[in-house]
Amino acid sequence: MSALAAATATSTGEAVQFWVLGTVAVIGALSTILMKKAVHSALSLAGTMIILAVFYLANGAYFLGVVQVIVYTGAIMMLFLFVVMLVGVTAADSLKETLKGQRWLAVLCGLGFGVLLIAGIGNAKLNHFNGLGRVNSAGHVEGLATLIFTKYVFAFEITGALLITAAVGAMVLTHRERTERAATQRELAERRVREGVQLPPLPAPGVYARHNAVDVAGLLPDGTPSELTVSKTLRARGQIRDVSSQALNDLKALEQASAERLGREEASK
Amino acid sequence: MNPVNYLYLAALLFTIGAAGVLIRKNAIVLFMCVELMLNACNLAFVAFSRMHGNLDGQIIAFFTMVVAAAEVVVGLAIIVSMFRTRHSASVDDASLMKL
Amino acid sequence: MSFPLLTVTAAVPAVGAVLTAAVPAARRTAAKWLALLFSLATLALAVLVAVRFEPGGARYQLTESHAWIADFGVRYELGVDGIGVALIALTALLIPFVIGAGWNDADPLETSSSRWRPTQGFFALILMVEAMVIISFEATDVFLFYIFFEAMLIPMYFLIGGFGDRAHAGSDENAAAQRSYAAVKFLLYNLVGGLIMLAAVIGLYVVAGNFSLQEITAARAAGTLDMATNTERLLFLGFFFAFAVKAPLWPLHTWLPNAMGEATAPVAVLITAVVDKVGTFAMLRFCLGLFPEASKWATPAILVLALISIVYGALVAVGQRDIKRLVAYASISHFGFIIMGIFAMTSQGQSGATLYMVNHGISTAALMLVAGFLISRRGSRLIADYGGVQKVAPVLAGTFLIGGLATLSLPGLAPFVSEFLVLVGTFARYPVIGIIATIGIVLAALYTLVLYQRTMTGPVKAEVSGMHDLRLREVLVVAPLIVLLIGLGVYPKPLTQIVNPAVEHTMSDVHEKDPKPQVAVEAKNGEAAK
Amino acid sequence: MENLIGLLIAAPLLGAAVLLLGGRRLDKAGHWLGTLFAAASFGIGVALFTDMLGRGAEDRTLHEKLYTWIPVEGFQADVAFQLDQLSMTFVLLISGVGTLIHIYSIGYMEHDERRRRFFGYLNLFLAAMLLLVLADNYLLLYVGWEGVGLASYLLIGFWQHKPSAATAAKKAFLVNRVGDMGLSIAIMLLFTTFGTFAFGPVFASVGNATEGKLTAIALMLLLAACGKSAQVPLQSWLGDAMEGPTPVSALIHAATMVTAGVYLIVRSAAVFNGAPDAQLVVTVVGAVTLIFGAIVGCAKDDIKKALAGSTMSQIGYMILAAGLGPVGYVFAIMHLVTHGFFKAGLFLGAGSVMHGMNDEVDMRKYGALRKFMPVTFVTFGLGYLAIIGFPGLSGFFSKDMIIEAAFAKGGTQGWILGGVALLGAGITAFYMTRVMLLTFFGEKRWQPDAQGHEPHPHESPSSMTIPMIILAFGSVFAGAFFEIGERFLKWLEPVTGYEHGNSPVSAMAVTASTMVVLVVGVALAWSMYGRRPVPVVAPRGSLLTRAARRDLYQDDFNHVVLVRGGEHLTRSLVYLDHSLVDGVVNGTAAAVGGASGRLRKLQNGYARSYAVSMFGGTAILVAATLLMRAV
Repeated sequence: MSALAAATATSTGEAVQFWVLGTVAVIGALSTILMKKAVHSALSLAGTMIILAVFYLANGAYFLGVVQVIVYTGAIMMLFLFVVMLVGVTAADSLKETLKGQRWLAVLCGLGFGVLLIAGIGNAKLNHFNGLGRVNSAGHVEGLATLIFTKYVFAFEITGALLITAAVGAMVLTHRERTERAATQRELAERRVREGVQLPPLPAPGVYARHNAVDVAGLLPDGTPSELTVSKTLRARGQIRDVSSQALNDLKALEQASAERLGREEASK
Repeated sequence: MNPVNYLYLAALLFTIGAAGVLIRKNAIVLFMCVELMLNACNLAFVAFSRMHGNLDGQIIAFFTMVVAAAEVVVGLAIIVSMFRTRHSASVDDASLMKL
Repeated sequence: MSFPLLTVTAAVPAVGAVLTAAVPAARRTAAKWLALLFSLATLALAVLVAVRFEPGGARYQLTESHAWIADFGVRYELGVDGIGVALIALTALLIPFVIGAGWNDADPLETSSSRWRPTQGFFALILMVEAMVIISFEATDVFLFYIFFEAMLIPMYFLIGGFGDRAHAGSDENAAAQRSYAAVKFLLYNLVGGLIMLAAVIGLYVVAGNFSLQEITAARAAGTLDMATNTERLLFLGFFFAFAVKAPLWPLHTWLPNAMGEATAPVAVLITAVVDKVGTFAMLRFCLGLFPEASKWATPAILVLALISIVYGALVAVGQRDIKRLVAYASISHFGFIIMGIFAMTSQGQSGATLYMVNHGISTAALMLVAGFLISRRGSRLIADYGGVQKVAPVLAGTFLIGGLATLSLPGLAPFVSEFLVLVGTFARYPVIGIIATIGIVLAALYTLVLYQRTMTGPVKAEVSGMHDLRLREVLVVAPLIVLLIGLGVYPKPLTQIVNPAVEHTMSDVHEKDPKPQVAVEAKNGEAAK
Repeated sequence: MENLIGLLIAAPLLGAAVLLLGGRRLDKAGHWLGTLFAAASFGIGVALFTDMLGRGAEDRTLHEKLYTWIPVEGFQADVAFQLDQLSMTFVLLISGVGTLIHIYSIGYMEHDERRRRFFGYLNLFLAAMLLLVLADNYLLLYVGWEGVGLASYLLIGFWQHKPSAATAAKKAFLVNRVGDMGLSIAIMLLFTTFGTFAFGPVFASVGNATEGKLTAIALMLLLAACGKSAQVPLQSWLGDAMEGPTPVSALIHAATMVTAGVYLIVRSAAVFNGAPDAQLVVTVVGAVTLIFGAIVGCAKDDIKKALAGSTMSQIGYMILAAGLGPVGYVFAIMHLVTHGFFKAGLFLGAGSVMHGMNDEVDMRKYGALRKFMPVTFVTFGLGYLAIIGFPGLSGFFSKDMIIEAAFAKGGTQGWILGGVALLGAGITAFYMTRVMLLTFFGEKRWQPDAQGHEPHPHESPSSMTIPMIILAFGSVFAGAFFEIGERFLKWLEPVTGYEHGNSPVSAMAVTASTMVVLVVGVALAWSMYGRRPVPVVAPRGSLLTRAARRDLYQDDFNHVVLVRGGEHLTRSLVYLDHSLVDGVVNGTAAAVGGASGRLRKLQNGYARSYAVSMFGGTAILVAATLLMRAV
């Protein structure tokens, strides 16, 4: 796809590209809003954004296309993923609607709004098609730069201020001042002794023939799983895998099998 | 192909994003939907830029990105602190501003 | 630039209000004297206004005019005509009596905390109302008037809701609930009226391009400012509605009995004798001056409503069991007379209506304040709780009777002059309405005398047997009012002299002339040489 | 001399002010001060009278304008007085009888602790009544008119601790107010018709007005007169007014105030002369009241109420005469004056009797008092003879003239009116003889009062008897004095006008038939009450008697229709005011409150819900924009 073509007319190639990638973008967008897990949504969105970057390129906005990939998909979406991880990657959202009529209204408004927008675009006279050939004549990035640093210089400066404010704001919001000195290891040990709840180190997770991971609880002598053996975070998220019942079942099956066998032997006597 | 199709696509993405804002409860997903809407706008700007043959549309799209970045930074910070206090990222849980 | 007398007259009570409010909690008595001092100073200034006013001079005198909100043509414009002078004088005159009568009404209860300062607040609010009412009478800028017309609701609201009658039949909570009901009702009723008026004020600005009463009236009279018929009528109704609520005219009257019943007697006087007068005053000055044609268009309907007010108010007053509500309904009847006089569109009617405003203020003040003294002694507002008071407290009964006789417009007392003028003025143009309105004078006698009979005469009830007669302070409050009632009844010329030219101006605003006598009068041969 | 006119009113007014404001300090001397002020007024009146006699009949009218009372564009009311022969007559009657009754009251009210106030009220009454008759315009007359109403209210209700007195006072004032309504409408009519309501200009230009207007004015004036003079249909208050102290009944409710209606009609002669229909109504009212009062007087056992019925009836005569026009005006006033003497005397006598009988008013419990109260008996007896028209006494002359004038009306009307007047004379003779017999003759039928005190009838002190004697003197000789040489006629004619009526019946025949009727009436009364002992408890009596005892059911009618109806009306209006008028207001408030409560639910706090609203709003805006473009 040449720069000239992008600047003046749409080629068949672009049409094919539009229809193929456009479909994918819509699917991506839909899955963004329909996926249960936030991480899936984020990945779908990232895909859509990359497709949009391609569209920017196709429309002659080379700089913007690159920025889209680097800043948006690269930085912002990663930020999203980071927060998703922080909050809990596997926690699935319930898509069950709790507000009465919210979903219907949302769909209705969405459909109505979409129809209106599309009708509006359809009504508009948008047949003239100038292309970017002339303005890009002195170089695309140079053209952008000229505009940014002349016509839009104030807006540019203000966005700078906005970004700084946002950065400070984010820090203020997330930062928590330590109000006391962190306890040393000795102090921690002493406290543990003083409290006397759990003197020795916490027991290790269960080690089984077929399962060996930190989310598998070890068994107590009576065969029930011990929560102490699993990390606190996993416990809080309810992500403990319980294999004890399987082990017990196996044991039961074994005993039954041996009993059957013994029974047969007795009968044969 | 008529470049107007880009506008239709933008409208479609925008609408999907808006519907997502209304439907989803998870604040993070909600933010993603907002981003989707912003991107849809950007696409429209870029398409307009091409149609009209000047770069102002691209500049605006550029600014939109900056603002979106700032918004995401602050927004995600709010989400994180919200999650810290109430162990939930659902916007419905933050409904104390009612009578 | 000459001395801004009108501004000062309105500013003195306002300053007094601030100073009174600032008096420390422990110095209650000082606050009372301070308030009284400022009200007397205002009275002196009002007298000065009346003296400086030349009845034969320009229509609006002592005018002041300063730009205020230039973009919207809003000016700080003050000026008084004879009607304004009379009502400013009435206001300034009554406030010292209101303060004197309410001397002990706002003393803090023993149980309340010492940091609370109800007394200071009470007197400061009264002075605040006075300042706002006076400036409403002075404003010749529609917007300026509107602001103070509305603003006076705020101090009144607190006076009604915050300082209730301690003589309440129900429990304390019950009393508080009823008081707050009355205050809220007063506020909402008047706010609704004010809101509609605001729309009309804005509409007027759109039509006329400025807010100056004098300019618009002059342009209307000269025919240089045309309004579409419907526009004028709508604007008129907008203004009139607000004034009819304040006045109050049937069927917009129901806030008054509640407000007067729940408020202390001095505050009730403040409502009916002072604040409500702004409504009728504004009808005369704004409705007729700004919208002469629409006023004439609406006259028949308004006269009928006024007539209903007269008869209905009097009949309902007869059926009341509560002294203060009875006086409130009597006031509704009297306001019917005032409005009837204004819209009769004759000089007698309008002069009578203006005199009526003044006289009704004085007579109701006399009756209501004495009723308040009576109520404070027995601790009940119910008529049935009294009987035979004249035996134990003859001076109280006597002043009560004089107040009542003034209310029923006994000839020789001031209200008679005004009531008769209103009736004659109405009769000259609308005989049937005039005749029906005279029923009001019979009904007035009925409710007054029934009230007097049930409370003052008959065997002395055990509860009243220990009642003491009027104290010196109370006599000092009532006696001047009675002297005024008799004085203005026998010699009303000082008042009519000020009012007449203003009424002539109003009559020419609406392009009306008095009906001529139907037959020629022959001088009696030689004998009638006067 | 003009300046004295104001003083005439000022003296008692000052007296009232001094006595009412003076406080307890004046308790000792109050009655003397009051009497002094009344006497001063009488003195000034006499001085003015002699001055007036000294001038020719043409320029006897005096005017005095004090100041302009209500100056309003097109409406000028002056405080101005007019003293002519008619006013003079009243001035002398009012201040003269008034002074006598002041003197009488000194004795009568001796034991009342509020005597000072009583004299203050009496002085107030004198001032108002003098203002009424001296005013030179209707509005000022109205002031006096209401002033006497007020004084009457205060005096009827003087013993306010008695609920009956307070009620009677209120009733009197209210019924009078109905009449006052008539007067105020009349003044309004005068103003719209003539542009003025001063006597001079109005009477001079009566000819320019249509008869319809004049009839309307005259009827309204008649309504006023009915109220004040207790004529049917506004007569009901007079009987109850007897709750007041007896001197009050004598002065106000017999001699002076109740005759104000007659004054009003005679004063407005010019108006009435122009309205024959109204005059006819006046005569009818007079004739009906004449009989009505007489019948009521026959049945009452309360001595004062019997006399009140008689007053009503005698004023009926005057109104009848006044309605006859120029033929009767002079005789109406003449009867008024003579009635003033003898009725005041009769009331004072009744008061004297009550004074001696522990305030007992029931005549059935009197009897044989002539031996115990000789002076009272003689003076009362002379008054009695005067009222029934005993030849030579004053009532004979004045009443006879009226009957004659009634016949002179001519035609059927004349016969009917004359007949009624004649019948009235007979009934008068009957009921007055009844009063006389029951009180002073027969057995003594005294009973102990509620506290068990046996009455000890005794003659009253001289402060009371002297006025009675003077009044008796007047009752005897006033008529003859007036009639000899037609003095009274000549005196009043310049003011009221006079024309001699041509009676179809000769004067002698009228006099003769009057005598016959009189004798029949007296004889009938003698046969019923003189010959046989009178039961102490009233017998059931005939239907008419029972009706008459209840004032011919007029009060019951008032009670059922006006009082009950009014109560229902006010009660339902109070209810309506609360539920309907206020209900609409409160309903609006409740509706707004309810709607807000429902709207509040939209504020559910869910950000997404708000977002839907926002989004929907945006959609609507976009739609609107598109539509606007499409249009």
